[in-house]
Amino acid sequence: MVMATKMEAIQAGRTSTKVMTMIQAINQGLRTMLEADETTILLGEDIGKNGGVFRATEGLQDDFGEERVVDTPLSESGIIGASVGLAVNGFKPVAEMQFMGFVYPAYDQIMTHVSRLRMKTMGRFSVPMVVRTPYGAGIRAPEIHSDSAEALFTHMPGIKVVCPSNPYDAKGLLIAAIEDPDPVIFMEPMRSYRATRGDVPEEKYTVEIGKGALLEEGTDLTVIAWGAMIPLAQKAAKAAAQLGIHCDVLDLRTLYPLDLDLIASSVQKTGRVVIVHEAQRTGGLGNDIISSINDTCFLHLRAPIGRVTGFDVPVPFFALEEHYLPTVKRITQQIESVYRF
Amino acid sequence: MVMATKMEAIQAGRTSTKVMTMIQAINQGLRTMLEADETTILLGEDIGKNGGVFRATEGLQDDFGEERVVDTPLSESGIIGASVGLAVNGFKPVAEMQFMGFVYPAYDQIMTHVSRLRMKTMGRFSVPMVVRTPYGAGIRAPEIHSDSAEALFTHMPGIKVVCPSNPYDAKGLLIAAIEDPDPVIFMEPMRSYRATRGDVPEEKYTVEIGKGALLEEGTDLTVIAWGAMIPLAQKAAKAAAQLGIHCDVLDLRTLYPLDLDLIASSVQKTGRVVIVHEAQRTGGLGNDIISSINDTCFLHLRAPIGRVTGFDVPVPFFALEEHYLPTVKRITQQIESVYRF
Amino acid sequence: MEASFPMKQIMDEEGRLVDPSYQEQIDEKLVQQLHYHMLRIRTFDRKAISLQRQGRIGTYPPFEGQEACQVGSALALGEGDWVFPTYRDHGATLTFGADMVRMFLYWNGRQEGCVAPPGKHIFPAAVPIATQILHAVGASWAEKRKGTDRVAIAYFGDGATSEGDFHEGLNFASVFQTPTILFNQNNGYAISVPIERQMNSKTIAQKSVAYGMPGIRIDGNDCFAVYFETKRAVEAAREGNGPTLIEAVTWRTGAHTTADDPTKYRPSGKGKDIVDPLVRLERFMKNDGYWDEQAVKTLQDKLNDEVETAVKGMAEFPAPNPEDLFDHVFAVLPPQLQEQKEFYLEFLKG
Amino acid sequence: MEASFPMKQIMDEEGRLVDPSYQEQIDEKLVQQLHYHMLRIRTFDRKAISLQRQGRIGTYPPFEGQEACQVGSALALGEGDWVFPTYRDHGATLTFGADMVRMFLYWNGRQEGCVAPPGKHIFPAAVPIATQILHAVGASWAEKRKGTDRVAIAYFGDGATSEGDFHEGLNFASVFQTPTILFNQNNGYAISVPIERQMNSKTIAQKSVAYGMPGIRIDGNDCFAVYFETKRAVEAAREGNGPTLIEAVTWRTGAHTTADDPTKYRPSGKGKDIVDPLVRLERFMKNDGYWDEQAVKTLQDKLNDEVETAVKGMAEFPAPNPEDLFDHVFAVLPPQLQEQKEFYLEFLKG
Ligand SMILES: Cc1ncc(C[n+]2csc(CCOP(=O)(O)OP(=O)(O)O)c2C)c(N)n1
Ligand SMILES: Cc1ncc(C[n+]2csc(CCOP(=O)(O)OP(=O)(O)O)c2C)c(N)n1
Ligand SMILES: [Mg+2]
Ligand SMILES: [Mg+2]
Repeated sequence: MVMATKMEAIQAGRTSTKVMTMIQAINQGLRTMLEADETTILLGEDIGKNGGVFRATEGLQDDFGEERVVDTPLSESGIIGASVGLAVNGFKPVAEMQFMGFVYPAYDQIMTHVSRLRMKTMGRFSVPMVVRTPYGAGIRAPEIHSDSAEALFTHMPGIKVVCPSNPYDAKGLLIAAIEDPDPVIFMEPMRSYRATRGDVPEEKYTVEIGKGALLEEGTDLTVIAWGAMIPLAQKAAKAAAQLGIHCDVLDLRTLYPLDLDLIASSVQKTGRVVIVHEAQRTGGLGNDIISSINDTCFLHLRAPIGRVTGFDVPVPFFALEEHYLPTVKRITQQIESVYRF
Repeated sequence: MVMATKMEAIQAGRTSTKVMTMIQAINQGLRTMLEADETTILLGEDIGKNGGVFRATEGLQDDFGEERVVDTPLSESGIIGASVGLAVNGFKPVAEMQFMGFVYPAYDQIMTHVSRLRMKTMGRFSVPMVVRTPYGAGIRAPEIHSDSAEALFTHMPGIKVVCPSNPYDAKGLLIAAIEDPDPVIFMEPMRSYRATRGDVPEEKYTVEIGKGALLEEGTDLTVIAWGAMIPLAQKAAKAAAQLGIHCDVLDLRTLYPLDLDLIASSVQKTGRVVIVHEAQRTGGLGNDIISSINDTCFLHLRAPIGRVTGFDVPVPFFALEEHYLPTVKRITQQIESVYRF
Repeated sequence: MEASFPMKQIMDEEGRLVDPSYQEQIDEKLVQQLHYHMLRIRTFDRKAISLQRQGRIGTYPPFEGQEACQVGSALALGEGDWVFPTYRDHGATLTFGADMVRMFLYWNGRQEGCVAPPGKHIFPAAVPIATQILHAVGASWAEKRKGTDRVAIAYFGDGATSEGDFHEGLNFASVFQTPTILFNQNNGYAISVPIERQMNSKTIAQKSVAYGMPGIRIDGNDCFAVYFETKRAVEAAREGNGPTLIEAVTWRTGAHTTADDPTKYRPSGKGKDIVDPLVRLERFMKNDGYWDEQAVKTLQDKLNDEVETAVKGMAEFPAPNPEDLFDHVFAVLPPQLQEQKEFYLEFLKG
Repeated sequence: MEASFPMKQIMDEEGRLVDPSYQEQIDEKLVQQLHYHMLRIRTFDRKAISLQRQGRIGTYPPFEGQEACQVGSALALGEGDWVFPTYRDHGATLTFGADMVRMFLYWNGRQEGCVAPPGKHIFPAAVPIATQILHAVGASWAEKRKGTDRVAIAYFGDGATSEGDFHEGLNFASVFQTPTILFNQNNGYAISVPIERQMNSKTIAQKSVAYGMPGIRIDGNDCFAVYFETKRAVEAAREGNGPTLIEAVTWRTGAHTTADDPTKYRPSGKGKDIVDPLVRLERFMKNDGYWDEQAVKTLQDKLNDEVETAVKGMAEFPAPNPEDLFDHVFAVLPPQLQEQKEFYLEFLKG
């Protein structure tokens, strides 16, 4: 088992680590950047006094003040639009959308300005900002609180999209996102906020945007996933191994730009692929991955690419969410059926 | 050459036709439904007195009054949100978004209500409405006026997406959309508004939603396109024929739900595919088509699927739009290169 | 500007009428109705909190403290009117005729909870803030177009006024003079954000000026003020005089939801001086001779039974059906969705 | 409510001061500056229309009739301030220091037209209505945070007030007391929709009440009223007193854009009685002894030359470069985009 992300830490000689949950790692990443860069400013609904509905910003307003950790009105377009102005004028806004299902009112600002300003001004103005947003189902949240809308942003030129699956990557990618000269949508798998724990260096470090990680190594099939689906993909790979099917497990980590080299090199080795994501199948990012494999691995493919995704229905009310979401069993069966093609 | 759509008309014994442009056909479709169904109500910016910025609604307010052809405030979320209320309470709103680039402020209403209301109320309430919107580049329009955002809606369960390429389909699909019990995004290729002409029956007729058309028949390769790309695809197919490559040309007409049978039957015959669309490549609908071919035609494919699409950049200011858009030459070359793989 | 929108009260904190002109209209029937419904929804609300604590339903947003707003306004409506609630307005919808079993189902993550009783125009609770305002405008516009005298009421909070849809909704309502009641419950907080940080205006009522719309600020813990002012707005709307914005000043006694901890953001003691709206009505009843200790006990027992029966109804409700995941997305299942459904039902079997 | 927002005038239609308290501040320099810029941008505007007719630029939205608004407000700003224009405010940006060649390039579909001169804080024209209001709020908030006394001005039309972003922008500005000038040009129409159908409020200024924000209604064809009231708002903002909403009542003389036909929706004769703002200033100049026929002729010649030179500058500007399609999307081209670029440059070769 290759734990690429931990390897990176060890290679870099980082020893002062601490075991923490993903939400703690995110909190630390924010704190690190508030300390490191005076221009970092956090904006969002209930992020200040309340420390965020998931406590991602807990303690930050106390330590950095109301001017740097700003409770805004209930106004997503307002938050993003004002952040555009802050970003072009020297600040690094890190805006929180309380849940990904509430980013839609700000879609216009992101689509027509955040993503296009550098392009239209040929670099004269740019919008270095981060939009943090918890995403995904599986925690029995109310309606609209469980969307997984990455494909609405990977289709939007000028925006990067990042999605960590573990505490180490969460902190490192978040810092990289805040330091990035371009806007980044930072998707946080809320189901993993407290369910994932791991060693996290206490100092500042980054995980490179645009690079995936090979989490498990096999020869027979490539499982591709990200975010909250990683633990399931890993369990399914383990179950498949017991059936004699040995899988590469790729954690994409960045959803735009995709690490196409990593995907191609694994698929050219294994010839078989299963993609796992919780968003709806039609229009989901899985399609882009299939296309890239079509482009780079046509002659290597030994079976149709399999997908385990959310169904083409709205993310349901929570009584049905277990039926909507990919499960270890569905993934394992899909691995088997692609392998046996 | 099989003109499927004309065939349908002839088979149905419709003889009273008139040659008209697409914009005239749309105008007639709206008029037909305003006459046929009292509950049809048109809403939008400048659709009344002004007859729409493209004259799609010309004359309709004069004939049907201000209560049925309603000039609204400049408020896209307002238009769609109010239409939800009208639709659940017995009306059939046909809302115009002045350009597809201006639908984004209404994205939240469409995503969280228009598309989900039937599902969440288990059919107790539904939102039978149509969102008409001109889309696409190529007419030297200002910034944001040239977007092609179908993939933002095909990824949204609960919504159908329709896109005609010619006057006959435009009228027939529009009437079908207005009669559909579910919400439909009706994309109008503005570049084709006046550039396409054809026979259009004067009476009421429908073109079935969910069914594509085989426009040209060949044996070597399948070209898949829709909307404004159809004339280019047809020209490229003609050019390819001169090189000895004979193509099926499919006009998808409906973008959700896709006519997967049509695609599969053609690709199983030809084994080679080129997909053409003007939206950006990453996240574009082309990826879904590739995935469906992966699912249904894996053993038939003789070459990687080719794509001719917009690049992964914002639709540019018009001085560069010719470089962004697919051209006959790019399509022809792609056909050749897939064929020669 | 605040001066132009003084807070209207009919009954004070001690349960005394401060506006005697209402004396006549406040009769036994109205008093008992208000009391019955306020007690009923409070019983429901407290039960729901305890069910959540036991893990028998999901996250729940209590409305305790806002009963006068919700009951007073709902009772001012007519049978055929339309109701567009938020997630916190099930007190209003229960009063208006929503089914209690389904209300529990809703908070247990069941879409069945969104299905209103036949003939009842109750929308599912809007989760995305302020979006329902436009639906109310549209539905009431439809009534106007049909020539009926039906109205729609949109419920929304103080935080909702910051969203674009609040603004677009009020603008549409005023431009098209739709018969819409824009009923704001200003409970002082949007989760943790106090109204002073939500807006710079001193009142919400004054926002009506932006739309050339009548606006009024009322004491939302005074069930009479709520009832009569909503009724006035409803009648104006029925008579073709268009929309009204009502700001009902109230207080959420408990947490934003069962997942929230108000001590993190509310200064301790804040709101302690506010007299509970039910207590206030009871004081009035005692003052004015409407109080019958024994009858209230009997009523409370009856309400406890009703709520317990509803809880049982929830528990015994048929289990969630995975087919429902697919069957209501479209009127007719598209082929690819049909295929997904078949795949999944097959998967469940094996 | 209209009464609370009477329309402020300093100079009447005949070019006479109606508010003599401004006599002293209106000096030779100010008068000549206003006149110079109004004549200059009108010369530009008329040229642009004729270029469009010749097919030398794309669709063009003329601002004739709104010169007093645009020049008066732009001259009230300081060097380092921020300007957030719409597609119709290039009169303001030209006055503030935008480059005329690039302005023509913009209307010829060139992104180069969005690149402001070094040091000039001019945003590209916002095409999606009302979105720029929030950018102005953000940029001026940043100045406040930095402790400077710089301000931002957001230009927007009457139609823009219907969008959610107008509302969210004004709310943010008022909550965070940002140094923002919210400059509304009420030209009576949003394309074909007259203000009476855009809103039910009689004025736009009164919308400030919703935000507890100062608001004022001025005669937007009176360059002095525009200049002095904008200046007053700018100074208030610089001094930390937050934002101001200014409604400048004006008139678009021509079409919405060169693709528009106003006879379809404007009653014939409507607006004919409105005195052109440039004529009005010239009347004032004649009344008050500022008028020098010969000097104005010379100035007009000079401006014609400047505009012709700019047209030449546009014509001679390097041709659009397809590489620019790719190079500015990100700070560093991602690999797949790099690949698309290489593919396309290769394609262009063969
Ligand atoms: C568009 C959107 N953004 C954020 C949220 C998350 N959220 C749920 S309730 C709430 C506060 C609402 O406050 P208010 O309108 O005052 O109503 P109250 O909860 O006080 O009844 C927030 C921010 C949401 N539901 N929708
Ligand atoms: C979000 C959005 N919707 C629609 C349009 C199309 N549109 C361009 S200008 C315009 C009217 C704007 O009116 P107003 O704000 O009064 O400004 P004016 O044109 O009069 O200067 C419309 C509807 C747009 N640009 N953006
Ligand atoms: Mg509240
Ligand atoms: Mg206007």
